[in-house]
Amino acid sequence: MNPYVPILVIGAIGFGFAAISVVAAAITGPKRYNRAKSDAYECGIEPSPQAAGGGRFPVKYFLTAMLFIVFDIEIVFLYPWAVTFDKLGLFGLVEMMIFILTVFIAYAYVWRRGGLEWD
Amino acid sequence: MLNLALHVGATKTPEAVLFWFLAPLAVIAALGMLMAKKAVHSALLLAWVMITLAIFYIAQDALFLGIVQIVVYTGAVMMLFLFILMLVGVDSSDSLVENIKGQRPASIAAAIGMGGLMVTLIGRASLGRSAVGLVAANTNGNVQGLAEQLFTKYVWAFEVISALLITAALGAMVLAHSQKVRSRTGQRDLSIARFRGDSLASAAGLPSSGVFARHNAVDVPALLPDGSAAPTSISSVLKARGDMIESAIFELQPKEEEEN
Amino acid sequence: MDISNYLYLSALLFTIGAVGVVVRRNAIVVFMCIELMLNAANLAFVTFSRINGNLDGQVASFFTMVVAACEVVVGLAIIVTIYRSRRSASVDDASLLKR
Amino acid sequence: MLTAPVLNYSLLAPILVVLGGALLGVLVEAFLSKAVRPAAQLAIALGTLVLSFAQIIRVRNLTSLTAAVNSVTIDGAGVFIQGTILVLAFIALLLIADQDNFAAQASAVPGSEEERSAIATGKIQTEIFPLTLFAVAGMMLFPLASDLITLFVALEVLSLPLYLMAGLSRRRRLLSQEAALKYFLLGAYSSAFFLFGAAFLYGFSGSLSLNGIAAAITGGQGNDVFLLIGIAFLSVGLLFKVGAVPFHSWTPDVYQGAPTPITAFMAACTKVAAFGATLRIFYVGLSAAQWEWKPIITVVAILTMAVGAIAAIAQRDVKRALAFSSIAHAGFLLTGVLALNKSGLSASLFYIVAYGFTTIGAFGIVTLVRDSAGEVTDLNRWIGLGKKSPFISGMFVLFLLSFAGIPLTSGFIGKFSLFNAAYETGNITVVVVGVLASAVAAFFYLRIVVMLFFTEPTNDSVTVVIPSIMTRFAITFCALVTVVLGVYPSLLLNTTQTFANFLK
Repeated sequence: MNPYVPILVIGAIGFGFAAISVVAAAITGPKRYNRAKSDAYECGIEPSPQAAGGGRFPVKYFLTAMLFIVFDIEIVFLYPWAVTFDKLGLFGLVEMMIFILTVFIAYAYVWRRGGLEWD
Repeated sequence: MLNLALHVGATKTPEAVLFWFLAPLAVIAALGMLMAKKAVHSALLLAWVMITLAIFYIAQDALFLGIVQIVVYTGAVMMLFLFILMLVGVDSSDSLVENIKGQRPASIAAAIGMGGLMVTLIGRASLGRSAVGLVAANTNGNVQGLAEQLFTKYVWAFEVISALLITAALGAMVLAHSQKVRSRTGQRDLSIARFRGDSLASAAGLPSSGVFARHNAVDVPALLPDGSAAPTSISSVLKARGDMIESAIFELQPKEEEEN
Repeated sequence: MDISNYLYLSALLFTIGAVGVVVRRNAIVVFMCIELMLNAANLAFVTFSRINGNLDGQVASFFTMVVAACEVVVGLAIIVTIYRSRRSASVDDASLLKR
Repeated sequence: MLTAPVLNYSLLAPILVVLGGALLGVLVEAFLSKAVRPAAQLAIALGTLVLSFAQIIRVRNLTSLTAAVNSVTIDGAGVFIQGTILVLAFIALLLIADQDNFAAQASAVPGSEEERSAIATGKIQTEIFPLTLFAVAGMMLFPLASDLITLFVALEVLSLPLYLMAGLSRRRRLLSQEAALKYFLLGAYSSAFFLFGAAFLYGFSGSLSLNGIAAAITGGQGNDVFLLIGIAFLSVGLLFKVGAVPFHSWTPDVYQGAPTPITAFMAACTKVAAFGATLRIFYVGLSAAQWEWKPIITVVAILTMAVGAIAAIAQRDVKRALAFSSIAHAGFLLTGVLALNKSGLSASLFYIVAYGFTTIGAFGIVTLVRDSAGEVTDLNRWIGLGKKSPFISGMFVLFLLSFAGIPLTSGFIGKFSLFNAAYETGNITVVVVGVLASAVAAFFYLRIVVMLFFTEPTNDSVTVVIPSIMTRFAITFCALVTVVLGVYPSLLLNTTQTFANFLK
């Protein structure tokens, strides 16, 4: 546990600072509300009550997120490989190259089919 | 926990404090996930359970797994869940699946019985040997130890995982990606359309709002040289939102009669 | 504290997840309950890895996380498809798989 | 420096070829034009399976525990099951290639303009071929895997493509998508059980390999409670996959909703692979602890046979009826797991071959019976079909007779040798229930025969379409296998005898 004590302390300080700021602002600051202040900030345009599409995300966000996960997993494998690269030597390199090339095929497919285009 | 026959080695006090602080919270959060009406609340509570487990992993000498838990599970998987909830509508609690009817109470009873049985059984278990601990296995570092196993003993499973990744990408594309029937209109297409169109009036581009207008607001149309308003100068977004004011009221009145 | 407490926790979380799958009707919540079960299994793997003193359990847990992530991609893709189909009120298949 | 792990590529070649073919398929999807894709994909998929089968022939007599470090065991039974899966997949692929059964564009919302234009422009979702190959690779790895991690990974590799493909039907798409959802949720549920069991088996033995677990059981130094929990949960996961009775509820819905060629593929190949793995886990890993699991598996086997046979009678839908029949067959196959000896294993191997071909043939015929809206699966509308197209109906009857276990069909020999093996080991109760269940099932199948041939047809909109050459070949081949194995069972029985051994 010892090495994590500083992390815990940092976490506690961060949390404490955030809490104190919020509380202090609430106590000391002036409170004069009007309609404009409680509106959402939208660069001067009056905010519309609901975003386009009934407040729902279009599917393309989701597609991007899904593809992100696929390559996120690849990264997760790369990290332990990189850490032990010296010990693994050539066979480790070959294994990882095969793995990356295989996943790259998935990337090629996604790219060619326009999965990475936004609209 | 009445009968703790499984003496597999006691842990140090800090870990006990950590456990007894976080474990009840994890169980409460899991129960909350089960009970919560709104799916979003369930998702957030599940994220909390996962973070708790990540802390437990780190406390149990599985540093790398703790990090992966946060990066993959809390960071990516739960984010995806939240995206889906945004897609379906945050306030949705509608039923998407029909479970088998009538089995519900029986299944709950069976599941609780199973859980109770398991807890009792674990309580009665005696390992017959003390816990080894991971100090020896982690001498070169947890990530290194894990990597050595991963890339030697389990290398075949590791390579096969790539098939899984491709399947996932294929699945996402097949089910969620609509291929365009028509290709996107590019700059070239647009300029061809401008010059080959019916009139050359807009060949130099549409007028922008506020030019020769009576206000410089974005929702006020530009005035053309003859004094008539140009509705095309207003952004189509405003038009779609219904935020456009009737263009005609901004037009200059013709004054020809007075001059003559 | 006894290490077996982690196993109790794992069993409890697994049971909560298993109950949730049966009780809840919303496919997304059901799927989250399954994720909870997988996490419980992972906790058991990590704890046993510590008890047994080898890293095999941690490797298994690692593989589980990775595989579960792929499963999530496929599962949520299916859920999204269903959701999109259902919203477009097509009634020709209204009865569906009810018995 | 670590010593490099040795992968014996020559022994792994059958799986590697299939994986390579799947990757090639994905590349084709990425880089070839729409017009060439269907033909190219079909050629690649079929070629891959043939090539892989050639590799199987090459390695058929080799055995190894260390083909992929310790993750994979190459042995007689494993190679036999792999070969069976390849042949069945080849036949199923011929049905799948009849693309009329699949959604033109799966991402288009049913009933939308986009879907109509996709159908009008003749779009085809050719990703089905690489997905099928990935599933086949997983199926081939699953019965060979000899540690719990590889088992789990293989299970997912075979399941994920199937979840996807179950939702790709061209007609009645909502039903199909719902089937996919149901299959996915229950499949993931069962994987969670499998994993939890695996965790406790690891806790018990300190090892993830089946041999390590077996050694810990015989050594007796482990904790029996962990062993019990481990076996229980692992079995639940496996029984879900094979569709045994308390865990069967997904089977009829998924079989009904999925596109019929995929149902054929799923019903035959998944069951073969799942039983291969189940047999290996119980024969190799858990045989020393048989007193802990035999009573429960016996009950499950009895329940499965009984419920499968009885519930089939009440069905009004051909695909659901065939699903329940496949549940009953899972029960029969569990008696092979219970036997725990060489003759039990040999009989199981024979049975999965017989069952696999019969199933694909039966579902293949279901794809042919149609009206203007697509396949007709309502049994009442099949009445009198025998008068309209006696040949196809005759084939269907042949498959049904084989399901029922009537002599001169492969099903009879399969059941006979399985019950024989179970009887030898003293599982009399199971045998009695099995025979009774077969009798009940036979009644149901005979009812269909009467409906087909001895009842006047009532409506004329149902027709049997002229099958394409591929479908025709697939069905004929299945019928031939069913008859030949029924008449000359020794052709295969000798082979299964030779191959019926697990390397420990």
